Amino acid sequence: MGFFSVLGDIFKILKHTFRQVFKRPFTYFYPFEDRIYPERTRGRHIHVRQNCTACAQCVRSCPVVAIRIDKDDKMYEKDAALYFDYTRCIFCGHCVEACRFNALFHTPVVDLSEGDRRDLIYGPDKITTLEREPFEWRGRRFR
Amino acid sequence: MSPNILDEAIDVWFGPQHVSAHGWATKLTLVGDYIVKCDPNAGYFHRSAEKVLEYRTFRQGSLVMERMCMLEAFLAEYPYVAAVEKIAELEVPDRAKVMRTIMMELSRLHSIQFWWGQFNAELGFFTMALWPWVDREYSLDAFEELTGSRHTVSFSTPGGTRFDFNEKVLKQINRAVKRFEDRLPKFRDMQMGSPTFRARTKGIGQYTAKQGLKWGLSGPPIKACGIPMDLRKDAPDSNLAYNLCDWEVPITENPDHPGESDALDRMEQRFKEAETSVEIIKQLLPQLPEGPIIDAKARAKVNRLPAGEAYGRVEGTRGITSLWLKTQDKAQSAYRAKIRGPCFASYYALKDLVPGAKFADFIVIFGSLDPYPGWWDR
Amino acid sequence: MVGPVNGGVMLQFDFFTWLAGIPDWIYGILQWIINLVLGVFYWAWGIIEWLWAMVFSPANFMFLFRAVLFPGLIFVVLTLIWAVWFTRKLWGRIQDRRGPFHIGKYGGLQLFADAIKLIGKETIIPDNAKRWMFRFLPCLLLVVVLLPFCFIPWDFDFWYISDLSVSLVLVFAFLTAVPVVSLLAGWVSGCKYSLIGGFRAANNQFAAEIPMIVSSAGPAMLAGSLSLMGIAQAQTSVWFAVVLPVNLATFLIAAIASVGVFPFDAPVADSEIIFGWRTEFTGIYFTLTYFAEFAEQMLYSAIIVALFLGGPVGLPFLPGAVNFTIKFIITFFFFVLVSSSFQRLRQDQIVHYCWRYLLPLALLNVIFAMLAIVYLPELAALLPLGGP
Amino acid sequence: MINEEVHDALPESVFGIDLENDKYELIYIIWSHSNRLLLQLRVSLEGERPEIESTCDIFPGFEWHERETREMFGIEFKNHPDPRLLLLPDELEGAFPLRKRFQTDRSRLDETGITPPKTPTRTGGANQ
Repeated sequence: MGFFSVLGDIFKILKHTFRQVFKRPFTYFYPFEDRIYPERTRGRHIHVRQNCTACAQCVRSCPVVAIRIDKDDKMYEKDAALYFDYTRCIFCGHCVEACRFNALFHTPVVDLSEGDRRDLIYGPDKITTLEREPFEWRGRRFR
Repeated sequence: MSPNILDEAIDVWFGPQHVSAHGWATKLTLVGDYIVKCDPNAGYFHRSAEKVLEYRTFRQGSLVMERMCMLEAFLAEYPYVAAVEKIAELEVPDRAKVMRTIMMELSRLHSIQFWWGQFNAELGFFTMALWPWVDREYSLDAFEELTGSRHTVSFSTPGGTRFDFNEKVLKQINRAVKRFEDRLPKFRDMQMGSPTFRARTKGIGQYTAKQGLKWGLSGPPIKACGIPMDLRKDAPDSNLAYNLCDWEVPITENPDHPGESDALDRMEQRFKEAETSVEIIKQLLPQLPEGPIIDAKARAKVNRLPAGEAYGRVEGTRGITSLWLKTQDKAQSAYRAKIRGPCFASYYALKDLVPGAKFADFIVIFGSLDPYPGWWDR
Repeated sequence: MVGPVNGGVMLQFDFFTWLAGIPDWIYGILQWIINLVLGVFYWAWGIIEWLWAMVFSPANFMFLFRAVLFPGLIFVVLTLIWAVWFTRKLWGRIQDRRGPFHIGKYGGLQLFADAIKLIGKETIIPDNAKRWMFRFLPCLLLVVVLLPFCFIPWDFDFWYISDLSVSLVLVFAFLTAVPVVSLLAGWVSGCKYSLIGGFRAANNQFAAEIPMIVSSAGPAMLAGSLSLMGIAQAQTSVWFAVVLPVNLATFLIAAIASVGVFPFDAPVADSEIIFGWRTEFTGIYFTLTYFAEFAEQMLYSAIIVALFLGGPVGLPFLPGAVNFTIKFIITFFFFVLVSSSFQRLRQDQIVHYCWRYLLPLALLNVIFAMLAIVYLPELAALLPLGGP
Repeated sequence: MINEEVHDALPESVFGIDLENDKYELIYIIWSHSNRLLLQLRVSLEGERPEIESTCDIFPGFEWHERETREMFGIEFKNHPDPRLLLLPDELEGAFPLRKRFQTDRSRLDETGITPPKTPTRTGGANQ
């Protein structure tokens, strides 16, 4: 192969990498900065107890049976307590789609990591509210 | 191979935990630096998807299918959806057809970009590995804007699609396409122009089209031999909108070995495939018709299907992806579903393709066939 | 003292004279002990004296300061850590991502954190490895790579450690030992991948050694001396890179090949043979081998600066060592840039390229230099060859 | 005889279907690009371990498909080059998981907290 054409290619490649050194990198500092999540992001669920009519459509439509309903634990006249098991949930959104009384929504909250598997089962108290205990690392609040 | 050669051969396991063997294990018998025998061994990713499909309702089946190959989720879930639509005779509205085609082409583009990075990483070139992955982020943002999840998109359902385009999604798609186009000349220099890349991939893993077909290869590995075998043109699907735009099947004709393809041709072929996908997207975007996104009677019809058999096929990034579905009368889930992945054949082809090559070339040959364990282990 | 002197019958034992003899007997013992203690004390004091002179007498102290502190061990290890940080940051920037960030201002302390973590890690010795060789080789490797740093001419008059008349040959002797040690390390750690990695390291060296030595013969010949300091001094008027540009290129490429960095990455090809001959080293051994690789890269860039870019010769108002370090940083930057912009070559291709392209080029340039000196007298006047 | 006429026949897949009480069906799918032909060959088989001739010598592409069908359904392929297990771990040697009779291990079902599926027809007619 032409020796000088190879030399030309080599220097073209070096030019590319050299110019790349002075460009702004693409990544950001995750725990301190975060990107904006689109509004349709299928993150963790929120269960609005007022609209819920305990019809258990979400339980039936969930492919991995990650929702457990407890009909007799009522807060309003006709609703039920839902237990979301986030170890099984695959965030496919079928439950939100199946719920005709819009009692179930997704939130763009996706960092659900927990220390213990049992904490990942969100009972009625955790599923209906968004705030969680704040998470500090090196003096900065992340959650 | 004279017998006394084999007694000095050593067996090296290119095993499941190997850095660049993502979950497949191959036993290579090496003599010195040459591979004498190669024994691929599948089964490390087996999740028995076909048994699981027998316990899922028809609306949930596409979730299992898209997990076969997360990289091309739109393309992976489509065979199941097509098969169910054929059995239930659902009529897909035009808007859904065009949306599906656009998203499938974008998913093909982003899967090729991922493969670029992976192939370069296997060649040890991390700079060029990460640059395509940066461009891929733009199409992932488009997926998330449209369906809410970056990989497990579950966008098509029998009878249409679950989500609709809005102007934010269109903006993201244009950003991804534009980003790919203005970085393409730079990638061509870095990739095809790089002497070390040419040295590593010229004449490696060479096979004729006839041999390729005998092994069952399809998609880019065959198109690189010069045969325009593409399901989008051969069997145009009624539920997709490939006929609305004019494009022709990209093939790579290598002058110095006409009917054959080696790793370099396959890379060139994928450059062309990415360009064709971008072209299709650009032609289809303005032709997006208004109208409903799902067949009205879809939800009712899909709960219980009449007895029947159907074969849904699509041209995935790695080859022909298809699902054969058989349903019993008034059953809620499939009676038997057979998933056929393109990489099933490419992993099998290693048995005859690799002997004779050097040990360092094994990863190049297999990388150029774009392996994805989800397809052969299901 | 005992005998017929006292007129009586000869006593077997004369008690009184014996009693009288005891004090001077004890005195004799005491004297002996005192002499002994004094002797030991004086001997110890002599050693401390010698040590004190060795360390704190002005000439020796400055030599020790130079050997241990400035261009010596501490400085080299700190530059080593800075080099690793610089490489990771630069790779990050080239690959469109940020390098280490969290620990320290700009990820500066990341290296120290890594080092401490790695030292703390458990060192696993595989069972079919040869135990004591497995333990000994990484340390030998780091020693072999760090020793040549004492011959690097950081500065002309004062800030250099030592200068032998044949330091160039000695440095190359050390550098040839490195792949032998890596081959042994690969062999000894008993795993197939590391064995293949070790042979590839030897193959890399076999391919890159001759072009490197031939292209280093150019500057040695022009300077008329084999010592790095001599070569650096010869470049006061014109840098050898100007006279021998092709030799600079071939030396650089051969250096990259013998270090085993990117385009010639076969010994540490992580996608084929996991981590080459270093696969089995964990914990402290991994730190040693990892630093040895970067130390080798630094060493080669330092040699390039000394041979071709005129060592401490540079901006007059800056002291010699600072000039040297600036050029060293630029060469090291070029090392990292080249190592992150090419795919990996197979080892037979490495041998093929090194022998087919580098060797003739190096020879060509050396011959041109010779002819130039003979026929162009004013060129010879620039060099300290004592031309006509 | 297929591969003589159709020069570019692509062996797409071979798989079996279990029609309960020992009736099986074997389907060969071959795709030919030049004349846009999709061939579906069906063979119905009888008996506990049905036997059939292997087609590996004509279409090497079918070799692994046949291995998988053999381990999943127990359909024997005579003179198959290497009839080992392909996807299944060794302990499932004779279990033939894709047969309708095969029951997944339900002993730890209560741990998962799933309420067992109530309506039997939900699983496509397979008896519980």
